[in-house]
Amino acid sequence: MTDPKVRLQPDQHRTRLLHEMIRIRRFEEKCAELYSTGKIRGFLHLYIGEEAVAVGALQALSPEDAVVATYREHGHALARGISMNALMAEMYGKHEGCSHGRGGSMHVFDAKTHFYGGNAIVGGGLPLAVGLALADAMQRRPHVTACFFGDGAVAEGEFHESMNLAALWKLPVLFLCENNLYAMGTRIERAQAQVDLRAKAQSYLVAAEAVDGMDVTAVEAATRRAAEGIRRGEGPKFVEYRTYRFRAHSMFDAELYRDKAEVEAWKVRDPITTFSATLKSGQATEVLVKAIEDAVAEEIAEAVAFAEAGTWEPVEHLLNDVYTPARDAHLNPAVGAK
Amino acid sequence: MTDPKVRLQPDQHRTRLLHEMIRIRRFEEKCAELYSTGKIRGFLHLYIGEEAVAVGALQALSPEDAVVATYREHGHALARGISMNALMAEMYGKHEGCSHGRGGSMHVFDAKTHFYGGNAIVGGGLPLAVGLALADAMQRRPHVTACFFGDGAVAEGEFHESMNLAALWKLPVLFLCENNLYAMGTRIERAQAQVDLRAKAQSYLVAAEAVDGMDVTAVEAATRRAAEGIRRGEGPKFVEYRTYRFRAHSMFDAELYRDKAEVEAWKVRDPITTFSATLKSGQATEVLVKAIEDAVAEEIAEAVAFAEAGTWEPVEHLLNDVYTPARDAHLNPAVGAK
Amino acid sequence: MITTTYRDAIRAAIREALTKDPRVFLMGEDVGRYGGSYAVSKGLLAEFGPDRIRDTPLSESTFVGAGIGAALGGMRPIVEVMTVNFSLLALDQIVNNAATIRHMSGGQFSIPLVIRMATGAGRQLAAQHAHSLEGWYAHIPGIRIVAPATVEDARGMLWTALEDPDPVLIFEHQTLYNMEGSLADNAGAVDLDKAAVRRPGKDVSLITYGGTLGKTLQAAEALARDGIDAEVIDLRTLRPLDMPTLAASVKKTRRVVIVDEGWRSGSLSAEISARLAESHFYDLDAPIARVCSAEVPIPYPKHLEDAAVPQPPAIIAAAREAMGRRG
Amino acid sequence: MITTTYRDAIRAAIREALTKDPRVFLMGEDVGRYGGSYAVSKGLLAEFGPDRIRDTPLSESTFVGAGIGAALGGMRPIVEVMTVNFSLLALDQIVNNAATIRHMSGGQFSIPLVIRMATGAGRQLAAQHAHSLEGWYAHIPGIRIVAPATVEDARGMLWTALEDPDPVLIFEHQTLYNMEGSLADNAGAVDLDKAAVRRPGKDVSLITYGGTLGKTLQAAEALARDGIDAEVIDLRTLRPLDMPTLAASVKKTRRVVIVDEGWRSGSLSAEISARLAESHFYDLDAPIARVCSAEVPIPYPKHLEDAAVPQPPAIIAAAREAMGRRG
Ligand SMILES: Cc1ncc(C[n+]2csc(CCOP(=O)(O)OP(=O)(O)O)c2C)c(N)n1
Ligand SMILES: Cc1ncc(C[n+]2csc(CCOP(=O)(O)OP(=O)(O)O)c2C)c(N)n1
Ligand SMILES: [Mg+2]
Ligand SMILES: [Mg+2]
Repeated sequence: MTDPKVRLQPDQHRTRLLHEMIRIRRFEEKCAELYSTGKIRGFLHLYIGEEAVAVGALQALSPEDAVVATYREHGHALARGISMNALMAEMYGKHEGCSHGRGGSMHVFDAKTHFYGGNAIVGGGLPLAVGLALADAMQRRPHVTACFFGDGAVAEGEFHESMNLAALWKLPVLFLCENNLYAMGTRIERAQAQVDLRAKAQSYLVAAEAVDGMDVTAVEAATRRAAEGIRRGEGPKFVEYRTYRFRAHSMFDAELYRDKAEVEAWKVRDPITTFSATLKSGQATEVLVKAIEDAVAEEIAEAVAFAEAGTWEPVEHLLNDVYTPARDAHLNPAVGAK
Repeated sequence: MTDPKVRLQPDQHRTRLLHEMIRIRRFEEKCAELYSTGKIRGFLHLYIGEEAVAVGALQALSPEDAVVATYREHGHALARGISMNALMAEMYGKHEGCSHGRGGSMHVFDAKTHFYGGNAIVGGGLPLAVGLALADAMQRRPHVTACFFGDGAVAEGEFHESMNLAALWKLPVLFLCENNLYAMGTRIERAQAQVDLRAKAQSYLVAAEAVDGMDVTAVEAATRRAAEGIRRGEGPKFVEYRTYRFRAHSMFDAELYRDKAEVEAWKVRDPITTFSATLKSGQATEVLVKAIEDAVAEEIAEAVAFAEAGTWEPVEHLLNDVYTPARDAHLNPAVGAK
Repeated sequence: MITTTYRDAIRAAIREALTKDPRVFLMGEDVGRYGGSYAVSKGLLAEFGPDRIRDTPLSESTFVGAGIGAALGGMRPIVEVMTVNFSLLALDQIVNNAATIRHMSGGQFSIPLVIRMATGAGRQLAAQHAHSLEGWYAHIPGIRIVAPATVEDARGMLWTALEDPDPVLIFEHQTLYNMEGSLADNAGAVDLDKAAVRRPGKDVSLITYGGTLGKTLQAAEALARDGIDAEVIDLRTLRPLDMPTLAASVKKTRRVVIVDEGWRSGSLSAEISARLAESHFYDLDAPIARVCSAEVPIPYPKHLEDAAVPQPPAIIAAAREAMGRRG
Repeated sequence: MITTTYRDAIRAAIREALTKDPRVFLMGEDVGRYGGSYAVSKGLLAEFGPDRIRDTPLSESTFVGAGIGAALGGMRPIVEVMTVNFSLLALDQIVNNAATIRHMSGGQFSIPLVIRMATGAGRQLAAQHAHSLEGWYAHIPGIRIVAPATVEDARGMLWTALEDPDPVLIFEHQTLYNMEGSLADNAGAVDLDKAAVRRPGKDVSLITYGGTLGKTLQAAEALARDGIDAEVIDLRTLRPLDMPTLAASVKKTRRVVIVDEGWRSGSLSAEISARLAESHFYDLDAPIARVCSAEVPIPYPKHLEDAAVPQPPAIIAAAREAMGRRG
């Protein structure tokens, strides 16, 4: 779902995947830079290293499908097609942001792309996804709700309750677990008695598959299989992506809990470099990557300019958007109105 | 753990089991009667039909072990050795009750027998049991914490979190699931995507066994196996008792959700009649049962008299037991004191 | 006019909503086959089927969160949390999602969700089954809190709540379900914005809601026999509070007693007292008095439960004291 | 005297407790290898080992409940819930078990449990990470609520909390961790019963706690330059409230402004206002004023977050108004 104007060789799906991953990578590198200059504040959770998951997985969705994400959702937002301008403006807290600046990095929302947030309560999005899928099922809509969550979220009671309810009611929920081995500083072995997360999904009779989360094509294939099964009416599916976070958990993390060596070992499997290596050979790839990098650099520069030019919501508006004013009645036509 | 004075043929374990089950059955029948006359109020959840579970399971515990129960805990309380007098007085709300009347039917507590309640929040006792077991483990005490809960509780997030934490930390928790097929009016098929509850326990790598909950000797054997495994340091165990509630969920339940035929079919497997049938033959059994019934009738009559003679806590004491007064400092010797 | 009960009035309201709007459905523990733990939804499963009358597993956090998601997805869910005591398990979903998503999304998404729950003490259900937390919930921005105290409001509040684009929590006091009252044959939706003067009076304002309205009206009758003409106000909606109606009463009576079944410290009565003292400091002839629950988990025995929650004698005494009557 | 930070003072208190009493242990998310999300427990894992510094899975309800169980089993757990925002997931365990078991058991069991959590806004963490619910928790009988606002209290409150036989919740405002202050070399346990007069004054009482103490003291200095001598009181313990100290101040100043970072409606400020108006109606020369957070989920942008929570100018304005100063 690349912004058309920067899309290269639209006919080439693999090129698009590479382009998407590079967009996310460079966008977040810019965010980290902007964080150090104070343009972006609050919590900033980078997705760097995990780009293949959002990019590959979201290929399986149609525009009408819903997405529920986490506080580490820049990658999901961009891959889903939220404009980089709107996302960057949100990072700044400007009124032109996709959440009009109220949410910031952890609360990216976008009605157009059915992107239901950015949730900063670990596991908090799982019940929402079950409900969105229930609404689709009750209205006989053929959509799927994709719910991203991490390995850490699997320990929360909401995971158990949501898997069971979705399975019990055969709801079209695509449970997408980003297993990057750590929940902040807690490695999965110290959080889960059973570290094979598929076994948990199967205990609700939910079909589960694990896939290399550093391989964008493998991610896409596995997620498409799961989504198609759901569209065939087979009920919820669980996909585990084995991936890794290259950066600190947030900008406050000293990373006392893992060795550099482990990080370096995973960096060798960088989803972008490994994938581009499979594309063409030598020169040609370099040319292609260069073209993508240039386009992305331009898009980012534009997004920063857009965010910089954005406006601060007047303080007088502080109490807006706590309750729905009459002017937004269209959001909820009077009950009974069809 | 029968009150000594009413114990018959103490050498005969099987007789004791029968006696315990009959005590519970008759005690609750009396409670139902007292409920209709208004002596007992609030919620009253009868265990009738499930007696073999509490009686058989608690044989596996030593006096120092801990018990965490549910709001359907009269059976657990009596089988654990809480005196019928104190229990009946609690049903009345008298100050002589085991919880001094503050708790009533759903909140039976008893420090002497390490009985940590009677919890009226479904699943609410599971985390407590994990903590009690953690305290034993950290203090290198060889005890087991037995935690009773129903099939309905398995759907709560607390089940998931507690199973995982107990398994992760290899804590001595005996998870005892009383699967009576219903959570109020909701049959297990309408609450659980996976109705074989052992599969859930196994998804945390917790060893699980299911046993006929209407057969007191099978219950005892399975529970002893589990408890011994825990004492050998194998970590938590899960035992599922397949049983059935003969009476309504509570005194307010019209039982619209199940047919009489199903109830009658289960009554054929009444844990008391089926077990007494295995004891001796014909006459001899009749004599034995008659003797037990007489002893129990006497014990119940005494318990009712005790409760009737009990006193109401003065209204001036209303605010007692919200915070720990100095007089109870011994409950919590100043930190550091050994 | 027809005579009906609080329970039947709520059922009639649910039935009407299900009939009028295909987006409405009822979800919760035992709302279907069991008929609702207070028999409110009895018969609805047979009438509307399992797609719209949904029995859920014991998973409060998730079925409440699923209600939020279903509302986002265009449905109009009525989620029944059996009692307020169990709603604590769903509090994260209510506070961090239902009350907050509209704001975090910059107004892109509203949550037209209705959550019903039984509340209160009075049936000897003891400490874990007798909370009165509706006033506590009223602290949360982004949600509306209502408490029907009459058969008419039991019948009429649900529809209005469903028309509200934002989450509405309806607290039904468990001692009221059997209460009888009469309804106009065409009784329907009622407003949720105004408090109601249930008994006009000129000497002292007795402000209450929900389960304590009846006791407060009894107290007012007793006071009348004693020559004290009490005005009784039923808040109806606990968030937002209808301050104009309260202000008008205070200006008239210059004396206030607030009756609230919540534990005294931090109860809604404190907020009302603080606001009236801020806005009408110079109109008050006596300190604002509060009659609340004692600060103790509710005990099981009847005499202690009765002593723990507001009763007419305490209301009468507080009103007499506000009037400067002694003894 | 030594100079230290609020964060280091808390760590010193935890270390002392672990050293003095073998029954004490620390449990929570990332308290071990990560060093605590606010670096409070940094180094403790290496010093005390994984048996006493326990990293838990993300399971708030269960590790809080396990803390309750461990307390019942004779331990003295310090449970860290990373922030108050996540504590809503554990609220059932706190309200229905920790606060209630002593009562339900007729006094047979006490729960000597300490729960620590970070609270408050001020770091642009947005709506789900900026709640100030400590005053809300103060509604619950059976627990004690404390809020250290100084380095001395950060150092001293923990030990006293551990000696309390009942559950104590300690709320650490997330903007205070880096605050520096000086401590006596032998600094140790402090009482938890009395509020503290942080600045004596005669004209108006500014009552606050936790994260807003600093802003209130700043306001008091500004007021002093304006000829208004404000007394600043730090509640320290939010439940139970030390009414005698507040009463003495009110008798002296006859004017009160309460500063509370909680959302205004139903905040602790309402309870304090209501109580003072009940007991000192005739001593007050002006309406009691409240400076609280706006009733909005906390927005991300700095200018809006600042506007949402109490700031010195609003405190100054409220105090001037209480003094009858205009403009
Ligand atoms: C309920 C809750 N508890 C704790 C936190 C603090 N926290 C934020 S992210 C995080 C780790 C989550 O790990 P995981 O689910 O694996 O996602 P990842 O960060 O690895 O993408 C924690 C503990 C939170 N936000 N919500
Ligand atoms: C958290 C919570 N939700 C709902 C209830 C109401 N309730 C009481 S018992 C019960 C059914 C529990 O079923 P199960 O766990 O199978 O135990 P059983 O009653 O069959 O022994 C329900 C829904 C409750 N007490 N607690
Ligand atoms: Mg992770
Ligand atoms: Mg059951």
